[in-house]
Amino acid sequence: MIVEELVLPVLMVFFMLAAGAYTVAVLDRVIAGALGTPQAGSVWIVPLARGAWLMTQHANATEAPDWRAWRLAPALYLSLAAIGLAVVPWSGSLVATDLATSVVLWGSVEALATVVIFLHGWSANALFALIGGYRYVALGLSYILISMFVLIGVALPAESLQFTQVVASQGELWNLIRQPLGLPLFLIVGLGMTFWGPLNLADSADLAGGTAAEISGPPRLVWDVARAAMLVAFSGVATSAFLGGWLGPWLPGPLWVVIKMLAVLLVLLLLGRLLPRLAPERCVTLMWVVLLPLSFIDLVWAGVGALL
Amino acid sequence: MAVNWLRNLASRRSVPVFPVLGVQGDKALRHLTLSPDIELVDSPRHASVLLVAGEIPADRFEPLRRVHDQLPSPFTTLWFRCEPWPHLESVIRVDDLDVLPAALVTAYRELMKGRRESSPRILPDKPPNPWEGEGDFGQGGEGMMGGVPYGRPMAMNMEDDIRDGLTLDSLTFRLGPFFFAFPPGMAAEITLQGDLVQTWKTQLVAYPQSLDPVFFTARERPVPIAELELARARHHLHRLYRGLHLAGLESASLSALRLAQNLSTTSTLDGLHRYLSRSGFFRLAAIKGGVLGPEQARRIGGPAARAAGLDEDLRSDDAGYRRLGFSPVSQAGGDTGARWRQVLAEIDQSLQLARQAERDDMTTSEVDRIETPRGPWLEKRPEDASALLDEILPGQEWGDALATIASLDVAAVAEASLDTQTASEPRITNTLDSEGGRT
Amino acid sequence: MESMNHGIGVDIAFLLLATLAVVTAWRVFRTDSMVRASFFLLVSFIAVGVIMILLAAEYLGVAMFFMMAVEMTVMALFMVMFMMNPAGLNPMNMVHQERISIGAGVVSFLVLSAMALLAVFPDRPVSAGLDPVRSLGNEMLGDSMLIFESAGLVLLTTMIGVVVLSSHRGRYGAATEGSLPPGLESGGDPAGKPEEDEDGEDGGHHHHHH
Amino acid sequence: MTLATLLLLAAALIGIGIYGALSQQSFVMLMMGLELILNGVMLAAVAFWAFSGAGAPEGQLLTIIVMAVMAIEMTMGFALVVAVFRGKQADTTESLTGLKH
Repeated sequence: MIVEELVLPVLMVFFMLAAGAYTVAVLDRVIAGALGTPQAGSVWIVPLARGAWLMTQHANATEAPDWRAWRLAPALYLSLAAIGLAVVPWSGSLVATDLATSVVLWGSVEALATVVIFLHGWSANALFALIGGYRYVALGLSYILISMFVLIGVALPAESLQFTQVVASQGELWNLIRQPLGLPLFLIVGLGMTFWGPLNLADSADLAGGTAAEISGPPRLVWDVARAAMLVAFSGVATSAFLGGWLGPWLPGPLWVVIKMLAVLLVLLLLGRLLPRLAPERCVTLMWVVLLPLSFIDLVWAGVGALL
Repeated sequence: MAVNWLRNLASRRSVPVFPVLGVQGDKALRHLTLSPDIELVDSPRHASVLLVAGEIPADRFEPLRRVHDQLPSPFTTLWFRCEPWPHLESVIRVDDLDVLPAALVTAYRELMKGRRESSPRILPDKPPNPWEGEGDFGQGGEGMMGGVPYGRPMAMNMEDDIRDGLTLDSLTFRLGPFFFAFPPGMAAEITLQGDLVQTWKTQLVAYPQSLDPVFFTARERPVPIAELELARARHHLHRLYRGLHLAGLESASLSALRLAQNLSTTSTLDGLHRYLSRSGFFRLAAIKGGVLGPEQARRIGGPAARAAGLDEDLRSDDAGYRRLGFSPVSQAGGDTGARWRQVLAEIDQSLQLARQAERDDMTTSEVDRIETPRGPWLEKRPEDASALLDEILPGQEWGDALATIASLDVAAVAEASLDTQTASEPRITNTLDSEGGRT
Repeated sequence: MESMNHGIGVDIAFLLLATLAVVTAWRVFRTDSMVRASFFLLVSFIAVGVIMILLAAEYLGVAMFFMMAVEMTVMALFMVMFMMNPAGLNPMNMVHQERISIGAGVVSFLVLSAMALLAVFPDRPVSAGLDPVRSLGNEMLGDSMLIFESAGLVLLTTMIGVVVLSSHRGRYGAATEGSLPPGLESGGDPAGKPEEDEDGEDGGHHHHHH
Repeated sequence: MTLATLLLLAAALIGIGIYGALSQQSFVMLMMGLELILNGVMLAAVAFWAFSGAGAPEGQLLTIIVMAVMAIEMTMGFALVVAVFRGKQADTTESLTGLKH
């Protein structure tokens, strides 16, 4: 019993953390190579080599950092990603945590991510890291709100806050079609929360790496893995919420989940490489003035759909 | 054993290099960017090799020492066209640009495989000032605030806020002269509130930049317009490469650089231009702000001035250009976005002029009035304009401020082109043997 | 006796979480940095949230996580804005009437725990068949809809009020303008304006921290 | 995990909260004390709901309302701090001697 309830889910989540982060690294390199970044070495080896490099490197110090928080923050972000991966259902019965409120749990992962990212930037006691942390806080709130409205939208037809129920409710029609605004909004939130590509404002180039500007060695490895794993968790949640999760003909359910997650990841990583980084001020405006009202419309749409 | 295996694996990644640019070091930077074995990083914490490229003036030794000690061990240094400090043991000096990537790769692999010692720290590992045991709690000052813990003043709300009147803590710091988003050699003292720039004082001006030798030849005798215009387009493309890198458009910045390296009269800008407008660079990225007034625009001159609506260009006075039907292009806005549009338009125009001039074999006619890509050169070479930054950056957000700096070519023009090599930069060969090139 | 059928694992988890909640709550007032203080408080809240999940109040526990995560982030931000010393480099101990406060804290703890131990509460645990989330939802949008909606309305009012209070400019000009009486002579100093600069203790903004 | 132990924990949190709310000079720290008190209250409410209330939905509702109260308390608190700070550059209770500007 303890094996089934505790060991198996934990193993499953660990496997997904490792495999997911590796997949993201490989896919991103493939896309970068296709877009013209010069590359040496095989795409399969280089992410591992990079990991090995960080393992052999010393974790550096800054002047008077908050050691505890600085070392904990990457690990905390990784565990948030793990929680996110744990709520993704692979089939009707294969899910690491089938909490009755798993949709809300995911919402709190998003909220806690804000805390962790701020902590990571603040605790380094360094300039760029601090600015990166501040920036994320200013934006994180809008991401959380948009994501919350969008997710309430998918919970309505399911009449449940459980991801397995949300998937089951898409038997006839995927939420992708039922609520056309939902997935695009959710993907934008995903880029924002993992600060990836155009929404990479916390660890951005103009801050020489932002909250990660001062870290090296194993903490940096954990931080990078955590960001990639969070992106995977996002694609998993998006798959369950909008793309019908394990539902699909011919193939077994878990395989469908993998295919759909890869498709979402590909879209996210392509967007990340193709778009310029948004100016923070314009990003705030975009979030509050355009996307938040759109998420209201999405919610009303979902509500009307659920009543009819 | 396990460690050996790990280090072997680690040696197979591209070499993470933090470049410290000395005088005329930017050429090495561009050469390395297109080299597949090298990954240039923006923060010294992310590097394993410190590359000192070009001669470092003595007043920038102290910051260099600090950057040197910021690299996480194990790390090594490599000096390119610069005399290494004598107290650093076993340092490598390289002078040939072509063997530089291979030398970096060798240094990194030796470091990873343990055949090379990690560089020693130069500075003592202690706070710049001792902890003063004054005050009620030993904090070095009066009350909870006050004092200068470790030599730094506390963040205090001394200045009036320029955004919304809520005077909260401001943060004053020095940045440069090796910050990647500044022109090489520039350092500034900045006060931020949140990420809004409150004050900006340029403390060290950027190194004078070297122009293509053809501009210096043009001061002595007529030169082919085609050659001059290609050099101009190349200069602008190099700036575009830095600007797009800052904006997070890595692939576009690389294609700008590639275009610059292989520039000929048959090159076109269409692909890049299309990509920039489709990706939303002119709508999404940090390109608002940094508006130059007419007086400021006149002070800096050149493309920045034309982007602010002044259509002054010494090329209109040149008979050769007049025969090609040259008329200056200009923009109205005067902000960062307008400057990038201007740069794109000028590259386009230069390429067209070069094509026509090559066909008709035209040469310049004026020698004492030439328009350099940096600005007009009448009696004096274009001078450093970083005082402008102190005026226009306060009030901007950090991202906008850096984008403004990238779009303004503030560095002066160096006395003569120190470049001893050929006019155009060497083409990149992608077939460098990664194990070769021993130093 | 309470007849919740939980194993020893739950008891151990509860003990650990309870210790965590109390220790971090105590550290809130004993740390040198405001940011640390607000995140200690967050940890205390999260520990209580997990205890709520152990008590089968699944929605409330999880809601606690995200409500408090957002609240404490804002808290930390305000801390950094107003309190300086964000990195905790300087020792921080800004208390007044400490002895009375400790007394009040201890007394209230003793009184409340005496009540907890001595009073007899009915033993009516949650029935196994109850779905707490569904029951809460039905209550909120059923019998207690009025209460729930009023809470929402109050929140909305608060938001509007807060924006008005904290904004730089009100509808009729600068926020601080109207409160100053007109000058005794035209263009002169406002009548009855406190002489701030002479009051060295709490006037200027350079040394208002004690 | 019994009702008594849960209430003891709640009492401890409330006790620490009262100490904080009374002793801290800074507005923001003072609010932290208040939040801690409400934390204890919420825990007690859920404990009663789970052990003595037979799962009556009002028990959970009370907790939700307390959460709303916390949000209101915090936003109002911060708005007042900002307003006071604009007016007087002050962020501790001692520096406010009057209720007017």
